[in-house]
Amino acid sequence: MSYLPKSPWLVHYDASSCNGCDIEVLACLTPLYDVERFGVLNIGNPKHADIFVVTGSVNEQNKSVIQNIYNQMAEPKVVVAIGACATSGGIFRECYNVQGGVDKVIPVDVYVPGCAARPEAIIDGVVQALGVLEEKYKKMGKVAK
Amino acid sequence: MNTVLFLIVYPVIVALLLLILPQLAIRKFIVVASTAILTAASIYLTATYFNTGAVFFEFGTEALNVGIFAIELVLAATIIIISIKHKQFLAALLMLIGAAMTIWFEQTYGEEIHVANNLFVDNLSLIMTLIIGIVGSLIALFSLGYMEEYHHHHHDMKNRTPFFFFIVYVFLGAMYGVVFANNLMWLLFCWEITTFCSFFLIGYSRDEIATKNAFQALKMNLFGGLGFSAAIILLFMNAHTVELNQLSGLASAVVLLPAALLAFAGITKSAQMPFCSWLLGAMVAPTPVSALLHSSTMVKAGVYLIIRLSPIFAFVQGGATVGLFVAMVGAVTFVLTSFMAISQTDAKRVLAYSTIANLGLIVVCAGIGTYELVWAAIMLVIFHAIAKSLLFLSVGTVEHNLGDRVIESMDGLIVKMPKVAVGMVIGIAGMFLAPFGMLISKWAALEGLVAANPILTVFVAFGSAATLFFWTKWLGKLIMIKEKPADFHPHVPGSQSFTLTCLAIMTVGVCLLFPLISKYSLEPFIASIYGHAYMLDQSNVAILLIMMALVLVLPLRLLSYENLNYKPQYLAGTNLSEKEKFYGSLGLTRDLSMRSFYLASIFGEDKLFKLGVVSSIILILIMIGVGM
Amino acid sequence: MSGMNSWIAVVLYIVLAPIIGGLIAGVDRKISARMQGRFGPPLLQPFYDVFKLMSKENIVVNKHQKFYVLCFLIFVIITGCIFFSGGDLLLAIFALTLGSVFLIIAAYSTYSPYAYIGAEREMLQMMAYEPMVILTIVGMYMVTKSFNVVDIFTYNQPLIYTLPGIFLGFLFILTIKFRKSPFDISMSHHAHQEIVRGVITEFSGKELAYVEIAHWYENVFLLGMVFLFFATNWAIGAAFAVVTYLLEIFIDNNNSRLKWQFALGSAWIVALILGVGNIAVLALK
Amino acid sequence: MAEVQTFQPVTASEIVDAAKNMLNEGYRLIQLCCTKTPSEMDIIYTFEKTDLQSQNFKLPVNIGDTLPSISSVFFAAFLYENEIHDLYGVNFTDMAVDFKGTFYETSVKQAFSITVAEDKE
Amino acid sequence: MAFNVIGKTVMKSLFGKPATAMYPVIKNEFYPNTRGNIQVDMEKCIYCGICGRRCPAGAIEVSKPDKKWEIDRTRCIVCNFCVQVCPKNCLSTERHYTSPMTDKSNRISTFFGQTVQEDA
Amino acid sequence: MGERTIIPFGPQHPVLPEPLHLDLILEDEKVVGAVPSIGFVHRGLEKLVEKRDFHEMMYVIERVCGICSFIHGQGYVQTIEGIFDLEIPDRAKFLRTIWAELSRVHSHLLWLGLMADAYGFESLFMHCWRVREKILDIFEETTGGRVIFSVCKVGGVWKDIDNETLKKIVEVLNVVEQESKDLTNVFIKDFTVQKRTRGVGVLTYQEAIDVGAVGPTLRGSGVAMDLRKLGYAAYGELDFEPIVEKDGDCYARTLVRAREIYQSIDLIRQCVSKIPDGEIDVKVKGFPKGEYVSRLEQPRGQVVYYARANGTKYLERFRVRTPTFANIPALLKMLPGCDLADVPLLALTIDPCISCTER
Ligand code: NFV
Ligand code: SF4
Ligand code: SF4
Ligand code: SF4
Repeated sequence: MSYLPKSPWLVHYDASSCNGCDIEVLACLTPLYDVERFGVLNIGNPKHADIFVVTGSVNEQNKSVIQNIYNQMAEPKVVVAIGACATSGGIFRECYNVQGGVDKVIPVDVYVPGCAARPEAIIDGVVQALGVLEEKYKKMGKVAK
Repeated sequence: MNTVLFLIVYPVIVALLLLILPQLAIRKFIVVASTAILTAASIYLTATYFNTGAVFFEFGTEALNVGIFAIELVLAATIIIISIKHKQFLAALLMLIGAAMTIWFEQTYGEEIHVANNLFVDNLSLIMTLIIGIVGSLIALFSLGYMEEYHHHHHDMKNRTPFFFFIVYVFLGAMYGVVFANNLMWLLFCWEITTFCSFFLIGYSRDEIATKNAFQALKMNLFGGLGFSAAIILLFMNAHTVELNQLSGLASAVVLLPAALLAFAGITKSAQMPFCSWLLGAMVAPTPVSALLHSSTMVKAGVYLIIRLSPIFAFVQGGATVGLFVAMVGAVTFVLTSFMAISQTDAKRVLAYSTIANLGLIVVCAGIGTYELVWAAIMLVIFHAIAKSLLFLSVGTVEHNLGDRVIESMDGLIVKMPKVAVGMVIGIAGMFLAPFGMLISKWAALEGLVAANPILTVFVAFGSAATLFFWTKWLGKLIMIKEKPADFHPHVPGSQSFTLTCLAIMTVGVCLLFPLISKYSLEPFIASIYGHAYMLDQSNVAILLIMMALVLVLPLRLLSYENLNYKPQYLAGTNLSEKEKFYGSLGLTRDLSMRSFYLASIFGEDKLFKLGVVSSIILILIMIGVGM
Repeated sequence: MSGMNSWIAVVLYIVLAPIIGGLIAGVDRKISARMQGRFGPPLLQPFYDVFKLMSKENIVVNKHQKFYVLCFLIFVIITGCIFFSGGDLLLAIFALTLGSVFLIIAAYSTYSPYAYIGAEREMLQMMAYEPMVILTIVGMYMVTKSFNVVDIFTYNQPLIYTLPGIFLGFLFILTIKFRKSPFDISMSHHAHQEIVRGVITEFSGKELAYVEIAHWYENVFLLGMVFLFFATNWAIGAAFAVVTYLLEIFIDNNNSRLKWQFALGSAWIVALILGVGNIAVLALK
Repeated sequence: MAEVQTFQPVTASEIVDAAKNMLNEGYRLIQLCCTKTPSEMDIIYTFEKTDLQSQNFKLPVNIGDTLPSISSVFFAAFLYENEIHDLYGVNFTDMAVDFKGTFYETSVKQAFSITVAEDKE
Repeated sequence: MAFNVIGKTVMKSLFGKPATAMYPVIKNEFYPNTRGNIQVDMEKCIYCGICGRRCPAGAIEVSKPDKKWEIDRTRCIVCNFCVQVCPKNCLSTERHYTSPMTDKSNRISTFFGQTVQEDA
Repeated sequence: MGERTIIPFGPQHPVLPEPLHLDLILEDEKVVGAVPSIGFVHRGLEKLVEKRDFHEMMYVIERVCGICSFIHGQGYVQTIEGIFDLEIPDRAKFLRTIWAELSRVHSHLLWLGLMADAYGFESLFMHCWRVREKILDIFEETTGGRVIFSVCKVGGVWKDIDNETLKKIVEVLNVVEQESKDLTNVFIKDFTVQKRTRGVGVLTYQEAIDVGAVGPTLRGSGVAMDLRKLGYAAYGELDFEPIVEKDGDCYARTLVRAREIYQSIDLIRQCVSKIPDGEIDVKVKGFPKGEYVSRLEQPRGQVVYYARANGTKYLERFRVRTPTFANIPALLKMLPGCDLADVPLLALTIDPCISCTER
């Protein structure tokens, strides 16, 4: 057992979200949903974070930003794509400047559908991410050995 | 005795030799040899006298006195002529008054003056000897390579290197004279020579600013010299003595005013407020000059004198009040110059301010003059001399390689010039961090001050806080790890790197050895004056040594890191694949760039300087007033 | 304290301080959460965090930063050791300063703009609280005639009687040292700050854990300082240390973060009025 | 409810003066809106007074045209102008801040300059 | 100017019950209006394809020949437009959101009319 | 070498949830230059009009932004109705007004929270968002969505709110009003908050007008401009005055927003008491043809819609000029000369919504 699932720290990036999913992510931190109960902190810095929460779809300009943030995170790390935009491009899929879901540029581990994704769904998504995190940690241990 | 004379005379001979033999190879040989000789002689002297207590030498003849008098007049005339040539009439006037006082004094009382002991050695002199002998001659050695490069960088300037070395060695001789003289008139003579040397060296480049600053230094130091002369005259008129060792035995009514005047002279020489501007101006001189005169030796003559006075402040009735005001001048200087150092971008100016601040702290200690504080003061002198000259010389070296000496240009120096940077880091750490020397002395100073005068600790507390700030930010600049520019090839001549290495080792070594220094040198010295000595708490010493050992050993850890995954800095997601660049607005590729805080709105020079000048002038007036 | 006792104290400190410090941090987070109307994390959350950080991959900007952070931790521990073994208080503070300087240059060495500003601000904060810390010790000396913690500890009267001003001043700067609002300028526990995480922006994994542990040690040391003011009675001393910390939590949740100008200015003014005032009163006596 | 809306035509040479006029009359700039249909393309300048009265100008343009910027009159105009430059390919001279085509870095350059209807043709 | 203005609120919260809903320990109640997962009643569907054509997100695909009604849950923006336009009222919205998934292939829910074997 | 400190501020930055990028050029902590760049959220949704018919487009436009989503929907349908010259039933107008004002309350509470967070007042942030959840509950209960409602349609609204629920809303709002009072008091009276907001980012009356600021940013500088005074939806029948503060600093803008919360609550109460019974929509026949500019008051200020239709089911062009877009010049005016610590504050003081801005 590692302590990863007990203390998942998030870094949140608003790709080209409409803010709908964004504020729901923030809402998770606030009293009604309070994800700090699970040790979740919105740490805001990829170097400290275990879970990369992306809302919104990928466009020309934020593509590199998403990659940069992802690259700066320490293993083990998971990516949670939140909302229709981040999972598939959603309603903006056909816009000229939208390249699609986040999995176009980085590997995504958990998809949270919805528009906007509800806080409950986000919490579920994070909980699923914890499982993935634990698995990745085990794999990492094997590689090290 | 012979060694003492040798130490005074030898440098002067070397100086003359260097002046008449301008060939580079010969100079090199002479300087290298002299470094060895002076170092050896200083050590030998120390070894001879370090546990004999104070030893006095009668030495001296009438002819010598006449000779000194003659030289004084010639020098005075020279200075007056130079001053008038540069339309610096105030300087000429001050020199004239000084000369007039000397002549008048010689004429009126010349016959009556009988000096039992002209020279002496005690542990304080010995410590100064070592500083002059080792640090001083190392700096001379450093100058060898430096001056060559200096003229390489300033080719439009006339190369007067022989003259430079001449002055430097004359200065060393004079400095020995200052610390060995028991006859105050001799002391004054050497004192004035150091002033002149400083004048010539500041003005070395002969450009406008240099000349102006040289005269400023001259004026202020001459002004202090007037105080010195006046003190001697008063002393003789009232007490019929001009001997340093007699002072603390004199009656309070007789000695207080001369003591105040001497302290005043010390204050000018050690560039305390309101006279600190001359030392700042002196930074135009080539860097070894700053290291030699303006941090490790000449300015130390000022505090040396005040330390010599501290028994008077401690024992003579009413002396404590005079001492308190001396200390207050030091305290004000310490706080304000520490503050002002924060707002400086020029490395040498930071060093200058820090020097003034440290001298201020020494003045505080000497001014109160209890045995603990004298211990602290002398320790400060030692540590400061070494660490500061290391810093000055490193800055000089860096300046020649980077093209300027702005602190901001030094970021990443540890990557660009690792050795020099490590030296600088040691020097900086030596200036303000536990377990290094300055901090040990500051600690003793604090402990002494709390016992003697708690209000003064307030100054130390605030000043130290500022010190912490400006040193740390510089330190931070040096140790930044950044990409090394491909086209950067530093060049450090052998003489320079040798000096830097020696000084760095000494900075650390002195910290390791300080319990011994204290035990065998300072404690007996202080005990001889105060009857009991300052003893270090052994467990604290142990802790300090443990910390020191850790600081020395921990860096080995650096060698053992493996399996690290290198990731670039966090740049809010705008990183580019190139290191230390990011994709900025308007489609620009921007380099990382960082500038330290200078907080000019709070710690700017203009306001604080005025404040310091006004308050210190008031304090000095009171000090002299109390003496009367 | 005799030699043996002080060794025991050192060992106890090294072992217990992180546990106590971690628990304090846990309680802190829990209470803060409740004050914010939230349920809050488990009590042991800080330990989970640290253990987790320990198991993360090692990423660094350069290897020097790891070394500096290690030094930071070591010297903070040494500080506590000096203190709890009854040693010289000034020396303890100097060791702490050295530790803090290591943290700062660790931040500097990364050459990262955010860590950089954090480091500069950290230095500003040090400059802000240093005078008051020294004045506190000066005050203690004036009363007890000793810099040694043992002597201060065994002094026959609680220091608070003679040093009320200094105690208040110390409380004030304690807010800076605990990195609580309104003075959590250089790094704060919650990340929503203009300089990201300030000093610690570039640390991750183990180093971050070290920094955290160092803070636990440091907090225990600081509470030890508070304890000294009431030292004649263990219970009262401990109680006051607890109350002090609760007060800090309360202040943290009641104020917004102020700027460095205010931190520096107010801390110095407090030091001048409360600290110097108290010392002046003592000196006149 | 619908207020009567007029779109007063202007030309490229008049627009700066028209903007100055508006400024003198106490109007401020509300928006620049470029519209491209298969048949025509124009920019609408909307001004408004603090009493909520508004006024529209319509300026016919073509892709690749160069217009004078009105950001010297209304500072805020530079945002709209940069936007129009990036999305429609209309150039502006002397913008207060010129992003040089990096205002929106889109994968399809000047996306609005082609309309679906044209695409199909 | 005053200090600790929020003090009262803070203390009240400290000693009161937290506002936290404790999801997922306690399941949340949704409102009757809550929009969520789109469900289809295949009995009624006539595969007219209106829902698919009008879905702003293009999440629905209807195939008359296969008697297939398919929705991509990651595309659906839960707008309810399909429910509102379906002529047969065979679409409805659940009062529960679509659950997160780790495997993207789960995103598509396919429904078949009776005539086709339900073995996919 | 470090002549100046250059900081890439954003797009991913913990203090600004939204991807705005600024190159900040600092001396000490003073900002001496700030160059913005946007485009991280640009999707180009306006161009979707060519692929979505004018009914479906409503759902796209709602997703211009998840905070001011409702008013975007409302603005869109109002513009189309403007082209049609269509009069909608009064009840629909009132319902739209109620939702719009609720949106304003939620948006302002959200903003107050973020503002508190920007100066490190975590507990205040939490409490603001705690209160805000109550409004979201109303949304979910009446529309089915917490942030995106999808209730507007050309010609009216999709869902009615029965009178029972309306009463309940008023009751909830009473509680919200009470709790907000405690919180806005902090913004108004607290020493540390004032220390951070007073005199920071001053925008004078004339400057505010010149740079084209809108909404609370404008009203905080003493300009009484509120688009609701145009009387669209049901505003013509309601009694209110624009809220104005003189100082033009962050504090004044905070005050404007705090007071607008109560104004909105009051407007909703008026609506509930005045709302007529009746239909909630009218049938829309045919396709729009013509062009129309409509202006509405969003929580962040004036929003301008422009639509052009050519008589087919697809519009030719639809454009939104959002309040944040108009406020960016104001931000650029305020930034130079402030401290780094003020940057998030100033960025937030215009209540930036980048997704609105870039669409
Ligand atoms: N800017 C903006 Fe909006 C608002 N209010 C609007 O049109 O939030 Ni996202
Ligand atoms: S999924 Fe919907 S709510 Fe979320 S960001 Fe995309 S459009 Fe906005
Ligand atoms: S609109 Fe209704 S009936 Fe038509 S295909 Fe869709 S679900 Fe079936
Ligand atoms: S709810 Fe909206 S997006 Fe989802 S399937 Fe129905 S119409 Fe499409």
